[in-house]
Order: sequence, then C-alpha cells, then structure tokens
Amino acid sequence: MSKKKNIFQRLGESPVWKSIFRSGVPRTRRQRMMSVLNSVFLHLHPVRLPRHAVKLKFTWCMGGLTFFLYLVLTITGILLMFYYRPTVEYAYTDIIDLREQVPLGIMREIHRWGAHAMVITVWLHMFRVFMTGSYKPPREFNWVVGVILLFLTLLLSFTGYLLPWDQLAIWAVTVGTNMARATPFLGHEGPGAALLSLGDINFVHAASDIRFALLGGRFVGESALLRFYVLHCIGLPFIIMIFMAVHFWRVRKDGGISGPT
Amino acid sequence: MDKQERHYNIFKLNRVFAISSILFLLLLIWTFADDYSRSWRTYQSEFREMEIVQTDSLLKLEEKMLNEMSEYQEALSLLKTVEESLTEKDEELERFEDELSSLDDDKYAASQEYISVKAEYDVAKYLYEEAVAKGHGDPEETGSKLERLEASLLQHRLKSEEAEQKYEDIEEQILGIKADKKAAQDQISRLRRKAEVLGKKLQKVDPDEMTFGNRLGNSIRDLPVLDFLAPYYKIDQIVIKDITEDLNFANVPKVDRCTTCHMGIATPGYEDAPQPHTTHPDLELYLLSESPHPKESFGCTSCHSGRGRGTDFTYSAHTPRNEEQAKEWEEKYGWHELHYWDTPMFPVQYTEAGCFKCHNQEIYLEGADKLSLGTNLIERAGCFGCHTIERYQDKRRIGPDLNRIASKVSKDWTYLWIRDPKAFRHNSWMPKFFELENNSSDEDVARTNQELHAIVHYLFNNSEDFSLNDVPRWGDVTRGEDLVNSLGCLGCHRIENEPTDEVTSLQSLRRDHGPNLVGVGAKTSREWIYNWLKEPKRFSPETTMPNLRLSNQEAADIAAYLMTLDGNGFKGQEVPSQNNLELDKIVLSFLLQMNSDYDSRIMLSGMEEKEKLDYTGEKLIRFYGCFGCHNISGFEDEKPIGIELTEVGIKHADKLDFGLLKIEHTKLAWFTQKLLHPRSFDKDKVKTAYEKLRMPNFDFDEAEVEALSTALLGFEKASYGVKPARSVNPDVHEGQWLVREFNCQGCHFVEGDGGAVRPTITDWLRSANGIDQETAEEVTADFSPPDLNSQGSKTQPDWLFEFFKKPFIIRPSLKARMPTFHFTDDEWNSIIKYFQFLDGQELAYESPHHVDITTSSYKAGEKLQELGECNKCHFYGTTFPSQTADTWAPNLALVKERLRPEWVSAWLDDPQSMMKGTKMPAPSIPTLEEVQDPDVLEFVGEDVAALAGNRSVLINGLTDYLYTIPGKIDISREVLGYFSKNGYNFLQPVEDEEGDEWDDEEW
Amino acid sequence: MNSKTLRKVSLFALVYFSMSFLFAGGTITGTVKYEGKVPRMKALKMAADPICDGKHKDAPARMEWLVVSDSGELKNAFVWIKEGADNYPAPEEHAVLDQNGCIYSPHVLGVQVDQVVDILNTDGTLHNVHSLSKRNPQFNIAMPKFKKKKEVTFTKSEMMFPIKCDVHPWMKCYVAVVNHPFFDVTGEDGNFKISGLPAGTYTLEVWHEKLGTKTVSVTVADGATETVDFTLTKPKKKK
Amino acid sequence: MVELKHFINGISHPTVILTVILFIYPFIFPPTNWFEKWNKRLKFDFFWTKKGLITVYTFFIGFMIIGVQDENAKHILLKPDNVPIVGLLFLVHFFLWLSMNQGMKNDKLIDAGEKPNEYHDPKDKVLVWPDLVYIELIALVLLMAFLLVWSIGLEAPLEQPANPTNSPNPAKAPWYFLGLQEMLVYFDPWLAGVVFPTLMIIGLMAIPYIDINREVSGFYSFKHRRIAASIFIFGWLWLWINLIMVGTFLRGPNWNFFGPFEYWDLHKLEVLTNINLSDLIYIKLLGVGLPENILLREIFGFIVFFGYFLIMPPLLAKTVFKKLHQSMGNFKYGVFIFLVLSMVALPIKMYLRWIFNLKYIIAIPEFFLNI
Repeated sequence: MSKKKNIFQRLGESPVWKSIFRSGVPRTRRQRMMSVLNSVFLHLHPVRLPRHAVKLKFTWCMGGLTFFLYLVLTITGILLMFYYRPTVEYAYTDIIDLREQVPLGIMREIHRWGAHAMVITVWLHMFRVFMTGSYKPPREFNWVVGVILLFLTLLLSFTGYLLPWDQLAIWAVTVGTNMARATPFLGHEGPGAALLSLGDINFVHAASDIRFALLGGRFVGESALLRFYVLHCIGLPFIIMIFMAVHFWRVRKDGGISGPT
Repeated sequence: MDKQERHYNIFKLNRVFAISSILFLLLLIWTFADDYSRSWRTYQSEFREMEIVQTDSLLKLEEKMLNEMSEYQEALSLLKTVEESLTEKDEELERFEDELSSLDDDKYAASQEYISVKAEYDVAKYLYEEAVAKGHGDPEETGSKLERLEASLLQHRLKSEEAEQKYEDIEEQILGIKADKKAAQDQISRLRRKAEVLGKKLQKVDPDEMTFGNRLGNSIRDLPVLDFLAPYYKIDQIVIKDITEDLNFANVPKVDRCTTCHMGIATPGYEDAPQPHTTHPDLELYLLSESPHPKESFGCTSCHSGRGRGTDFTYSAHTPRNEEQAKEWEEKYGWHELHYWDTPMFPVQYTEAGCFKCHNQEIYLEGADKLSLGTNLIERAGCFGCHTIERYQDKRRIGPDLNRIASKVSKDWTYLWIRDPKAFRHNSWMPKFFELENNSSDEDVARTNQELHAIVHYLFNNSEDFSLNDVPRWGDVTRGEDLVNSLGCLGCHRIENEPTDEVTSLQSLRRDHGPNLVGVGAKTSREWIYNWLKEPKRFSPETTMPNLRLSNQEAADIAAYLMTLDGNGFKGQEVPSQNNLELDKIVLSFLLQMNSDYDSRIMLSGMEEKEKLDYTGEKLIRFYGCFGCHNISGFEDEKPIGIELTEVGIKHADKLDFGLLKIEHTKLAWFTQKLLHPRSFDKDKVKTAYEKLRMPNFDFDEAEVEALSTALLGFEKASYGVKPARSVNPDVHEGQWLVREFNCQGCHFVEGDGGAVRPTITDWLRSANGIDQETAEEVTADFSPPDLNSQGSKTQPDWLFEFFKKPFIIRPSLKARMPTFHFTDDEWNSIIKYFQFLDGQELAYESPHHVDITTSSYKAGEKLQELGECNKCHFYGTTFPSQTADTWAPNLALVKERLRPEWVSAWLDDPQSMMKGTKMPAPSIPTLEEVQDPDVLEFVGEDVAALAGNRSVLINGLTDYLYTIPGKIDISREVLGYFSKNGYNFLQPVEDEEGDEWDDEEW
Repeated sequence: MNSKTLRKVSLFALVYFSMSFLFAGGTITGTVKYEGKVPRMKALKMAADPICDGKHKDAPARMEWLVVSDSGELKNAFVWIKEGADNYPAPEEHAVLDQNGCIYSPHVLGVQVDQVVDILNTDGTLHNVHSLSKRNPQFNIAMPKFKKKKEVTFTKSEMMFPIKCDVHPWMKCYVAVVNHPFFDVTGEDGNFKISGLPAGTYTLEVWHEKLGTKTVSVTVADGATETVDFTLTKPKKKK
Repeated sequence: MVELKHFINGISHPTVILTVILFIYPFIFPPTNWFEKWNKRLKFDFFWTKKGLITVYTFFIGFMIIGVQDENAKHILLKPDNVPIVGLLFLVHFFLWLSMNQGMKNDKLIDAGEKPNEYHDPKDKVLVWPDLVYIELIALVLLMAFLLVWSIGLEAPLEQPANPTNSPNPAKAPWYFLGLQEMLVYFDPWLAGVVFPTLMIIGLMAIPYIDINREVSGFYSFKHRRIAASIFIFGWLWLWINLIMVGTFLRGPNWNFFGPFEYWDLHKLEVLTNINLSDLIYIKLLGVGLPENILLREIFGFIVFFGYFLIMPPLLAKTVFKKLHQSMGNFKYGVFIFLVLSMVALPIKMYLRWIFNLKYIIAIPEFFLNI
C-alpha cells in the first residue's frame, strides 16, 4: 500500500464524513462493529452473529426481502398516489394513463408484482421459521406477531386490489367481501344475526352489518373505493409498521436469530 | 484478515455484488429505455420529416408564385424607389431622431416627477379624510396641505402631458416621412403573409432552418429523461366535454389521443402518405373546424369507437377488417385483440355504425349509405316484428293482413307458400321457416308438414268474410299493361320473372316496397285484384298501398293484365295429406308445456280433430311469431317473440350463444352467422322441437348482411350531449318516417335521392312512343313524377295540404298519377313541415301575395312574359300552350295558389341551380347594354327598358305578373280530355310520307 | 387553377408560340368514310313554330344524324388527338354556334377549354339553349327574339355532350370541349386537317354520334404531313 | 400427446388429486414409525435429494412446456395475475425441498448423536459488517433486478371499467384467497369465509403454545418433530397452497372444474343434486317425511357434529394420541385436537360430498346455520 493517501481515503478521514459516519470506513474489527452499532438502519442487527445465521441456506433471507419489498411498495405507492385519484370518475382512467402517458408508469407494474411477491415471501418466511422450529420459547410471541403481519399483508394486498377499479378489481373484492355477509352475528346473512333484534327491530341488516361497514354501502361502489384507498394507503401501512417495529424489536430481544444449542 | 469472525470470502462477495449491481444498472437503463421507446415517437418523427418536405415545397411554390405575381413585383419596386427617395431626407430624419431621444428623457423625467407628487398627494388625501371623518389629526392643517399638493399635482401633470405631446409630434413627423415606405412594406407583408407563415413553420420543424441555439435546443429537448421539460414529440389529446364515455359508475369526458400518431389526419396534403399519417378521406364532413363534425367537439372514437386514451397500436383497440389484415398487423405492429375493451374500433367496412350513435332517429343519412341500407333492410324485412327495437316501436306490421285471407287465396296455395315462399316468388320478402338447418331431418319434415296444416287451418278458420264486388267491365290486357307501366305502379312493385343480378341498394329497395307482381294471377282472382285496386283499405285497413283513383275501366284493365302474370306457380308441388299421428305428437308437446304428462294425455284423448288443429294452429303461430309481420285475428296485442335489439350494438360477445359452432367468438362473426344461417347455432345441440331456434331465413346475401351488421353494431343509446337538429325535431322525424314508410321516393326525389320509378318510365316511353333508348333517357325526367327538391320553400303550405288531400294534375304531360294516401291531417302536416325543414322554412302561415298592377315593374313583367313566350309551354288556365304536348308545362294560373313568391323569383333567376336538368330555361332579362340597341329596344318596350339592368326588379315584376294570371286552376279534365282524344304517344317521330326502308329503331 | 397547371400552361404557351414561328409543326390529314347502307334522313316537322317552318319553305330540313355523300364521305365526324397532347391556353377568337332555321349549325362543334362560344339566335324566335353536359355545369338559357347573342365558356374538358332546345324538340347538336387545339370536324367531303402538332406520337380518335369511335396511333414529325383515313360502319346492335 | 393431456385432465380432478395426495401424504411426511418404515421402504426420501429436486422440476418444467403450447392451458398459465402462482409452485417446492433436505441431514446427525449442521461453537461468531450486511445488499439488488424484469416483461392487468351489472364468469377473488373461495364449494360462506379463516389465524398463533417439543429449535429437522411438521405441512402446503392452485388453474366458468388442457366452456354443466343429511336419513333411508320440528329434523346432524367434536377427542386421546395427550395435558390437548379436527373437517366434508352428494350435515336455513 502506498503511503500517499488517495482521494477516497482522504474523504473517509474528513471531518464531514466522520460526522456522518462516526466510525469512519470500517476496516478494523472495531470499526466494523461500530458501524453497525452507530447506524440507525443497521443496528437492527446485532454486532456479531452465530455463523449459521449468515448462511442463505438457513435464513433464505426471506424476512429481509419481505421488509425490502415493503419499502419498494411504499416508494412506488407514493409515486402512484401522485397520479391516482380514488373516485369512480378518475380511478380507471388514471390507471389507463399510467400505462399510456405517464413517464415511468412502470411504477404500477413494480407495485403490483411487488405486492404479489411480498405475499409469497411472507409465506416462505413463515414456512422457514416453522421448519427450523424457531417459534419455540422464547420466541412464541414473535411468531404471533408474525401471524398478524401475514394477515395484514394479505389485507393490504386485498385493499389494493380494488383500486384500479376495473372488472377484475370490483369482482374480486365483491367475491371477497360477500363472505363477510355471512359472518356469524355481524353479517346479515350470518347465523345468529337474527338473534340480534328487539321486537321487530332487526339490528343487523344489509345496511348495518359488517360488510356494510367495510364497503360503506351495500355494494362495492364509490365509498368502498374511498375506504379501500384510505385503508390501503394510510390505515393498514400505519398498523403494519407498528407490528413490524415490534417484530424486529422482539427478534433482538428474544435472543437474536434462533439456532441449535 | 480476521479469519476468525468472517464467513464469506469478501472477494467472492465483491464479485457477486459487482455482477448483480451491473445487472441491476442495465435493467434500470432498460426500464428507462422501455419507457421512452413508444411507437408514437417514431410516428411523430416520421411525420415531421414529411411535414418538412411538404412545407418546403409549398414555400417554394409560394415564392415562385410571388415572383410571378405582378402586384408583388410592383410593391417591391415601389419599396425600392421609396427607400431611395428617403435617403434624400436622411439629414432631416436624423435631426428628428436626435430630438426625439432628448425629448424622451424629458418625458421620462416629467412623468417621474408627476408620479412622486401623486404619491404624496394620495397620502395627504388619506390623512385629510381620516382627520375629517375620525378626528385623527387636524383637518385644517391636512386640508391645506392637500390643497397645496393638488395645485402642484396639476402643474406636474400639465408638464408631463406637454412633454408627451411634443414627443408625439416629432414621432408623427418621422412617421409622415416614412409613411410611403410603411405602406409599401405593409403591402409586401400582406402579399407575403402565407409565405411568412410557411417559413415560420419550417423554422420550427426543420433543424436545417433553425438558428444555432434552436438547433442545439432541438437536439436535446427530446432526449430521454430530459424530455419531460419541453419536448417536441409529445402526446396530443383532445378532451371533449359534451361527449362522455360511460364507465358504468360515472360518465367522464372523452379523451382521444389518436392524433398523437395520426398527425396528418386533419391536414390536407397527406392523402397518399402511409398510415398513420394519412389525411382523413372526408375532411369536408369531418375534423376541420368549419366542418359539421370538428375534431375539437367530436374527437375520433366518438364515431369510430376504440380506446381513445390508448397511445399504442394495440391498446387503442384497432380492429382489422379481415383475417388478412389481422395477420399483417400482427407482423407489423405486434397487434393482438384487446380482450378487455368493450368498444373496439369498428372494422373499416362497418365504420358507418358510428354515425348511428347520434343520427339514430334519421331514416336516411346522406353519406352513410351502408348504414342506411342496413336500417332500410331492417325495415323492409320487418325485423322489428319479432325483435323490439325502440326506433321502430308502434310501426305497422310489414306483411299483408291475414284477417280476410280466405277471400284472397286458397288453402293449398297458402300451405305451399308458407312452406317455401321463394319457390313461388323468387324475391319474396317472406322468409323461410321450414326445412332449414335445424328442421330438415325426416322426422322434422314429417312434423312441420303437419304444423303447416294446423297453421293454414287456423288462418282460414279465423278469416273474416269479405264481399268481392263483381268486375263491371271486361278488361283489356294491353291497356292494363300500359297503365301499370305508366301510372307509377312500378315505383313500388316489380314484375320480374327471374332473379336479376341487381345489387341491393336503397333504390332497389324502393322498388321492393310492394311485392313483385309475378305470379299474382296464379295466386288470387280477378275479382279480388279489382276490388283491391279500387279500394285497398277496404281489404286491409293498415296497408300502405294507396288509392290511385282508378276508374272502373282502368281497374278492370289492370286486373285483366295482372291475371296474365301467372308465373310458375307451385308447379308439381302437392300438399301432403294430413297425418293424425304426427298431429297428436304436436298437440301433446304443446300440452306438456303447461300440464303434467298425465293430464296432457287425458286432454289429448278428449280432443276432436278440429280442436286439435285449432289448438296447435294457435300455438304454432305464437311459436313462430307470424303475428310479428301479419295481422292475425286473436294476436293483436301479442308481444314480439325475439330478443330486444335496441342496444344490441353494445352487447358483449360472451352474452351471445355461439352454441357448439366453431367460429370466432366475436360479435360481428355472430351477427354474420346468424343472418346468413339463422338456425346454425343449433348444430349438434340436443333440443326438443319447440326449444329450437326459430328465426327464419331471409336469404340475405353477404353485402346485405354487412349492411345489416353495420346497423346492428350501431344500435346503442349513446349518452352524447350533442344531437343533430333533424334527429330531435319530432315533425321532421314523423315526416321523414312517412316519406319512408309510404315510399314517396319510389316516385319522387326527396333530399336528392329517390325516383326509383324513372328507369321504368324510360322503358315505357320507349315502348309506348317507339323512340330509341337514348332519347327516352333524355326525356325521362320530363315525364316522371317531380323532383321534390326545394318543395318546402316552393309551395304554399296550405295549398300543398289541400293537394295532398285531393291531388289533381299539375304537370299536364305526366301520365304517372299522384295517388291518394289516406293520411291524417297531422301526418300531412308533418310531411309539409319536414319539407319546410329541409329548406330552412319554418313558417306555418303566410299572408297572400298582393300585387299592385299599376307599378312599372308589373308592366315590365307582363312584357317579359310576352317576350319569353311562356305560353309556348305553359297553360294559362284552360288556354292550351301553343306547342305540342311534349313540351307542356304547368298551368300558370295555378301559381298564385300554389307557389311562394320568393321561390318563384329565385326560380326565374336561375332554374338550373334549383333543379338540375330542368327543361325550364332561364328567362332572358335584358341588360342595360342590350337595350342600347334600338332593335332590342323596340322589342322590349319602354317599361322594360326603363328598368333594364335592374335584374331583380324585373324578375319580381315577372313574378308579380304570374300571380295575376287568371283562369281555371284544376285543368285535369281538359288535359285528360285532350289525351284521350290524341293519345299519349306524342313523342313518336312523325312518319315520313316517303317509305323508309332503314328503320331508325334498328340503331 | 393551381400554380402547377399555371406553370405548365405558361411554359407551353411559350413553347407553342415560339415554336410555331420556327416550325410549322406536323400535320395530320385524312378522310372519314362510311361503309354500309345509308338511311334516308327524315324530314323535320316544324309546324309547331311558324317562324321555323317559314325558313324551310323550299326544301324541308332533314335530320342530320348520318350525313353521307354519294361517294361515302361522312359529314359531322369529330377527329381529335385523344392522347399525347398537352394543355394549351384558349385562343382569343370565339367559336360560334348558330341557331338558324331552328337547326343548330354546326351540328358538331369542337371548342377549347375556356374558349368563348357565341351562341347566336338568327331566327328571331324563342329558343332555349340547354346543355346536357356531365362535367361542366349544365345551363339552360332562354333566348327570346330580342336576344341575338349569348356568350358561354366551358371550363372543363369534356367529350361530346348534346345541346338541345326544349322549345323545339328536334334541335340537337353535339359539343366537345378539348384542352388543346388539335381537332377538326369533317365537312361534306369527309376531310379533316389537324396542323401545328409538335413532333411526337399521338392517339387520334374519330367520333360520330351514331357510328361510335375509332382510334389509331400516329407519329408526327416536324413539318411532315401524315395521312390517316377512317372508315366507319354501322355498329352492331346492342343485345 | 392428446392422451397425455386427457390423462392429466383426468387426474387433475379434485377427487383424484386430493385422494392421491391424502393417501400418499403420510408416506412422504411420515408422522409415525410405521409410516416411516414405509417411507424408507418406498424410498420416498429420494424426493429430498438433489436428484429428487431435479426429477420433480423436470416434471414441472415439462408440464409448463406442454402447457404453453396448448391453447387452453396457455391462456390460464400466462394470464398476468396467474404468473405469481406459477412462480409460487416452483418456489414452494424448492423451499420445501431445501428445508426437508437439510432436515434429513440433520436428522441423521442427531441420530448419530452429533450436533446439527447449523451448530457452531458459540464463540465462533461472525461480524455483521460486512458478511450479513453485504449478502443482504446483494439479495436486495437481485430482488430489485428481478422485479424490474418482471415489470418490464409483464404488464399489470387492466380489464374493462368496473361494471356492477355485468359479472365476469368466473368471478374470482385475489389468488391468495382462492383457497377460501374453493372451500365455498363445500361449506357455507359463514364457515368458509369467516370461521375457517379465523380458526386458521388462531391456529397459526396457537402453534408455539401447543408444540411442547422444546428440543428441536433453530435448525431444520423433520424426524424429531414429525407430528408438528407433518400437520403444519399438511395444512399449509397440501390444503392451502393446493386449494389455491385448484382455484386458479382448474376452476372455470360457474366454478366448474376444468382440466388444465380443457377449454373453459361457459355451458359446461355438472350434476348438482346435493342433499342434506336429514333428507338422506329420513327420506332415503327411513322412507318417511321430514319432521316439522327443526331440532328433530336435524337431530342426526347434531349427533354427527357433536360426536365429531366431543367424542373423537377422548377417543383419540386413548388411542392414537395417547402419548401426546399424556405429555400435553388436557387443555393443550383439547385445543390441539379441536384445531386438527377442524382442519381435517375440510377433506372429510369433501369426501362426503363426493361420495354421498351430501350438502349439509346440519341444515337450518331458517337461521342461516348450515354446516
């Protein structure tokens, strides 16, 4: 190694660089540990790991990819929100325009395929965790959080499915939400709904059951579009982020990645 | 390296990372490239090249023309001389310019001072107002300050205005010196305007013509990523507020981006350019802002359908015209059918379907011949008898009335006729129900033979009595034939023994209005024909056959002639005998539809044969829907049996039953198959007899099917905000309907179309007068029912109304006879209003035309009439024209009752422009120049000479005179008397006394 | 007129006028004959109009649809260059169509595009001039006694359309509007002459109202005279 | 080829494919020693070797190659929204193989008294920077690259504008819910759409609390937790994923079954003459009419239903799950057996439908209560 420092080395030692990346360019063991500790993003990880935990064969990296897909979906989703208006007048035509006219309208493809991919990665992540028996104490609760995250992922995907407002969307959601009609007690065609009445007054009917609450109407219509949009863009992402935080936190708190003892 | 705490070989990881990063980068670039590479960009740059070439050549041409234009050269030389003369005044001009610049400084300073004082003044004013109103401060002090400032303000204003005035004076002087130059320059730029526009355009599109800076900008403005700033190539879209697209939940304004690729569509000059740059084939009617369908308010897909927002070949839902084109497109554009779009573009041969979206009330749409043919075929074939179509609601049934059938035809004839109408009359419109694709098996035939017995039984059993009057005279066949050929019968009927190769058109359909008369003698009796001719409505109250006011003799003659048309009949065909076993089966299958098996059998065994026939006859007529086209007693209020077609144009292909047939699953393929082979969708299906398809076969040919499909494709209720005026005017609608329904165009021209009878008149003229074809053709128009062009502005509505009610002879030499139609007053009025609408006349009543016979113009008119020798051709009341019958023209005594003076004046001014080919010459109105000639002056006399040169006054005078011609108005009797004495064959050349061995007719 | 044709026209005018001084151009002459039985032309009955009748007191006017001399020369055949000639501007001199004795003379008239045609009324009776043209706009003008002359022009080239008089139904003549001056109508002797043709190959056509048309290809050199004879026969009757 | 397609169409029918699966399943994922013996004997562990993976993939790819050349199969396989499911098929099998492969190896090590492959000396740790961070980064870049290829190559679907009056046939839920839609064939919506999904979530959540096996944690293994693993794989893979596949690829218009190479004919009809248990017993078996009283009418249904959920658990506790019951205790066992029985209820109902055309065990449409 020549004595003369090249520009990158100098840059790496400059005060500005150091103020941002406190530990400097990680070269030594210490620096490497510090760079993980000091980074808000990397400190999700412990500094050191058991050897098997870095093997792809073991982790499949599925959890990481799921999280990454979540980020990709957030970014492309935000970009799409610039061009998309959740009203019956515009929703469909805005989607057409994404293909026909909007620069880099490919965002929609990335978003849609990314969403599909995320459902798959979540399942595979769960499968991996199960197959390695990693849900066992002390990680029982994190498994439960994981199941909730899986459920939320499906809901996110489902709510997004309606937004293009085409035949595929409206009928998939109609089929999906029709089942809610039959929710015991809460759906007007569900068993037990008839019991929730006083005298002749029926409290659970077509315009007051859980499906109505979900759609904002008896049918998939304008208010359903708005509800699904709000849930898809704000409601569910907000909730899923809370659970994600818990999930990641508990990975560390429950003793890091699982492994044989 | 710290082996202890590492797992992977970092170099290996680096390599993997490098490769994947490069891969990612490449893909990212690919993503951008993919986003950038849009086919419309290529088309736009292609078009730009073409635009450059075209603009360049236009510019060169313009320059050349300018160089050849003397006016321009003069202007140029003028400019030159003016400029030369200006140099002499250079000194003076320079002095003025200097002065001007110093004055400019003064002016600026003065105005600045004024502005600052004004600001102070405004403040003072505010303070004073405050002081007075609210007591903040001393009103007196502020008041005096305000006064002081006001004075100063005035002073400054004066100063400033003075400076300005001075400046303007000098400016004016300079302008005065330069005035000539400016005038010359203005003239030049006026002449050069077009060239300048072209030059500017060229500078915009052609990089070679650009300045360096622009060229630089041009070369980077369309680069990927940078092109979001100010690109040259960009998507062009037309947003149409009035025309919406139905998204089921909402109607949104139409957005058409077609012009993104079809850039030359509305620019003349690219007619021969390849697609997509080609100019629209009919700019007069479409796209241009001065046309009736400007692109700004109609766009493209509102007519053509398709996906207007698409910017790529496939995604704009182009539809190929045939398999071949589909293949070609697949190769050329990677085209595939866009499944997920419900309104794909109409294939080019069905384009006219788009017209129907707005023009859906019109009976005939000029320019949309295929669509009109389609709707006309629907009307002629009577599709609406079985299929509800909103447009045709409450229309009369198109087939003959069967309520009195027994008096007209025999049972056997009826049986054979229903079984196969075309076997009797090759071009009958009665479709075939039996022995088609799904009922030709032996079993089916055995059943349908019995079905026919039941139907015939029902019809005759329920036929009302109808008394036939005896024919009072012996008819003459030759005279009858002449009458049929000349009265105008052939405007609606044909007499054709064999199929011809005539292509179906609107015109040919007019002659199909009534049945082909071939075989009529074999079908019915002389008595029936006689009675029918004398009063069609007695037999069939709803018939469209009018009353021709035939004398007994005439009716007898025609009946005698028609009886000779016994055609082929049903030679050799016999009615199969009744088979009770089969009949029982039919009865049972109908009984089973309503009853249990057990009950049915009991009911069957309890039925007499007649009962069975009654029962099945009724059921079968209901099953086949015969009442859709015919009046049959007992079925007056029956609902049509077919599927509603009002909106069939937007029906989804997957809602159509293709059965097990292996054809393309598209709407058009289905329409075509259904119309050509209506029962073929039953192929390979297992169905009971009365589950089968029952649409009859009309024997349409492919061209007819294409026209019908065009109309069907157009059937939709478009929610467009714009509606053509004639479509929404109820009177016009009704009038147009009546004209269509009663086939006025069989004889007359209405809206420039019709006169189907004319070729037969030619034939008649030739045969009856013994003249050659060429001559006969030349004079056909003179002996045919009149062209009703400009009828609305021509006749007085009151007169027309009376005439309709009680027609009489107007054109004396015409043999064709205006029949009496038994319309209601309202119906006649709507026809009149329709005529008026066509000529922009909306007036219902007019005061009579008063003529002052003392004016000089009246006298001049009288003289002109004399000079023009109108009496050579025109009747004056009962005064016959001086010339022979072949040039006779209407009675001028009728003018005052019949015509509108405005029309008469216009007509006299230029008859040819109102009615092309008319025999009426434009009267010669003497000009000022002509009356200088003493000879002429002598001829025309004082009154005319005094007004010579004042053409319109003279014409009005002539018009006025015409309104005072006395005499009998209805001269029918006189005219008929003349012809009965002299015969009609006046066109025949007079025989030479000397023998002629070389017969002219041979030529 | 668009500038393209304007340019062409002016160019050819230039060439035409300059060349005509230098060279005489080529000439085509010939005779048109008729072979076959000659029908007798029937006399026209003009009793309807005494003025007309009065003009033919000595000998009745006869039809003119096939006028053949004793030796077979055909009158009123129109010979013209059908293909090969370019546009020429209209000449200054007027063409004349006279209505004399209630007969059009000449019976066959050739004019150039935009050439002025004087329609004369020598009869002093009411005529009307009704053109049955297809490409040119039709006209129908009354010419009462006092109207001696009417000027008309035809703006489009059109081969042979009739002009007739509705007042006198027997009156009929034929007019051809040609875009160049190379045409002629045969006289009693059946002769025609087309001169001043620039060298080149042309399609020459002969037209007769009853006998139809015939074409030949002719190559003409400057200063030379080509002779082309036509023989027309009665056309086969159309089935 | 045509015969092959017919054969595949035939065996794809749920009755065949599910039967085969159910029958083979315990031999591939043996929950007991007896099955394991057969597993060994049948050499089913071959599937989890590299050769096994190649063999299965060869079959998959072969099927896909035949599929994209067939007009009907191509239409379904290459439908944009179905592509993830095709991918899912490959992915799921790969990861199943990956886990089983490692599990098998570990099982052998443990049987030999050694530590599993994943085991490393606790002191032998690896620094997160750069090893983990780096491979994570590479994985992300590759995933992003993959997403881009996918997005460029395949357009997101967009059909006609939403039209509430014109329902497509078949109207399908998003693919990940197709399992539920498939269940609708056998159960009423309140069960298929509400109760079962809820039970699934609860069941998944309950796994760590029921599974009392503490040893096998943090490494792949099958043999040493074979009951837990085989039940989970059965539920997740065989039932859930498989039903999605059926719902996506094999259900056409009117939710009729169509083989992969079959044309989706709108007019295809299937016999639908399902009857309720009460009809079956009262009318067919006893030959009497249905009693008026609802409880009386459905008495047999209740017997079957409660019998299944109340009698089966103790019965099983005494026999098959004797050991399990002892080690789990009553409560855990109760939850466990309830969930397992619920899960198994699905295939049971399927068979009852196929064999007896049974519609409902308990049918009280008056209260929307149909089971």
